[in-house]
Amino acid sequence: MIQEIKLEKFQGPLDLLLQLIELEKLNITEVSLSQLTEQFLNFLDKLENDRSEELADFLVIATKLVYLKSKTLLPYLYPEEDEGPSLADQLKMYQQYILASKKVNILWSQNRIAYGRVEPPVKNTEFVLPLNARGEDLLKSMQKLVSRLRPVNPLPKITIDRAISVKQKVESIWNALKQHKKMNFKDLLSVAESKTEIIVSFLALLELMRDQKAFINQDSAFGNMEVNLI
Amino acid sequence: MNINSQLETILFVASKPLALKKIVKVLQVEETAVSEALANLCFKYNNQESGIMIIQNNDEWQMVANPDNHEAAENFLKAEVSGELTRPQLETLTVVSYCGPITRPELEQIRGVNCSLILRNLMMRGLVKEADDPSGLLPKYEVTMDYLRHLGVNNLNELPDYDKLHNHEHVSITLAQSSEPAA
Amino acid sequence: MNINSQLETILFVASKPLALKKIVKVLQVEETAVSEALANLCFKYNNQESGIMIIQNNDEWQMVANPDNHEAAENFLKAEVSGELTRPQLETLTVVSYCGPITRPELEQIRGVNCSLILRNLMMRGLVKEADDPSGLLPKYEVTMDYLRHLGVNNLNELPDYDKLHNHEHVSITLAQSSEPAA
Repeated sequence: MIQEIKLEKFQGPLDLLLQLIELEKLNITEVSLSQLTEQFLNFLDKLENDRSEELADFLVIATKLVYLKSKTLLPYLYPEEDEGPSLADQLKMYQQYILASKKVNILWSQNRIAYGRVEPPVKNTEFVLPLNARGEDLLKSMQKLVSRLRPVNPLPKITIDRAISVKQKVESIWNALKQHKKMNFKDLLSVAESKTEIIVSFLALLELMRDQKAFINQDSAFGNMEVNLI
Repeated sequence: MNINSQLETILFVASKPLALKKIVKVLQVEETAVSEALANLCFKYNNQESGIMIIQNNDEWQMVANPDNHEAAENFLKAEVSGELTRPQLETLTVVSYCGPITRPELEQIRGVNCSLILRNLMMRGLVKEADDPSGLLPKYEVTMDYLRHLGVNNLNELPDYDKLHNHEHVSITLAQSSEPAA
Repeated sequence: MNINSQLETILFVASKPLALKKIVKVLQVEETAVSEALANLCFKYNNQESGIMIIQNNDEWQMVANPDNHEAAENFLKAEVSGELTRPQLETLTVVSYCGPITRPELEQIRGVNCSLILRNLMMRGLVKEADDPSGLLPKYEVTMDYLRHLGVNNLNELPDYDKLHNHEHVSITLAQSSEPAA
């Protein structure tokens, strides 16, 4: 990385990707995106500390990157097929709205406001009770409002509290591998308590492969993945 | 600068009679130029097909609705202040009833939407008014006595389930969240 | 009865955005006749020399002053201040401007981030509102007339590159994707 991107300088995963692309002076293609996978994953750990509420959004894009990365690493496993808009397409589109938002901001900041007029109000000569504003209408409306305002279960927080960082997962898989030399990927996942943790485990495994600490055998598509210590 | 256009704009937004001198001062042009522009504007608007008219009273000028359409205009304005409440209006009135006196930011925090137009309408209808509260920096809103009387109650706490709903915990939690940083 | 003239009067006295349906109800004529009259009125007013403009936000209409004359207008009205927009606000407003009415999942699909807080924030600021769309299961969001007035555009389609970004080749596919069950 030539320069460091600061955590507070990007808004979401797509913004981060765009900035990484610009830093590395790359075009938005699947291949260049896959090259950014590791840099992107590095931010996941930082996010976990400071912006944990956004982690889910970043994980969605992280899985797409990991998919791209694995596709470029092992192209023979991915037959050509139409998969709909790619991450590169999504990012290009996002970039266009960012450009447009800068033009919108110019319009907004001009303070070139189209004013409306204010017609002097017509007062009723006597009070008219609206037909639908009786006591029971108020009660129903208030009950509806109160139930709408019911606080959402703080579910996301709990999930994130339990989530394990990629780094931690790398360590735990690495330790387990050192002990057993060979493991079934399914067994590694058996301790996972959430989807997030499954994703994190997969990312961790990719990291171990990247660092040439592990390799994987799989005898058939969707077959067992055997993780081996190198 | 286009005098005709600017004149049209200020007569439109002023919503009241404007003295020629005042127009001259605002537009910062010669009086003759303003008079000419006023004549142009009268020529443009003052015909039977127009929905807007320019009227002159001595040296005062005003943009008004075409009197031929006064029935349509009145029907519209009356419906605004006497018809059924829209769902957002009813909800706003409800919050003011059960949680008032209440400031606009508090009201908006509870409803999650901007309420300025709705409050204006409810005040025009005589359902809501600004509370007499000299201490507060922000105006607080409450329902009017007229409204309460028409509901057949003497006091807010006679509203159905008032005690339960007045300080409902969901409402206070929502209000407490107002200081959260903007996303 | 002259529909053009009556429509002009109603928009003049309304002092706020009017939904097409509401106009139809007030004028008691066919919707097609109102649409035609609205088009006539836009043709009459919407040129640079006019001091008054007709602006449209999806199915809402409002008569406003020409934004080029905002300084003259501010002699008679309290100047509205646009205030700065944060980047997330700006980004969200842009997507809602070009793609609205839009559901939250669709918006999130484009921005790649959760948008519930920012939408609430923009609704309380009166820049975004829920679109009146009883058919949809999910609420759809659109920008408000106040937002259009502050940009000084008569219609969202006057925004730069509107056609390209409104009908973006990937938007429809991306949006179709977002409605699939979560992977």
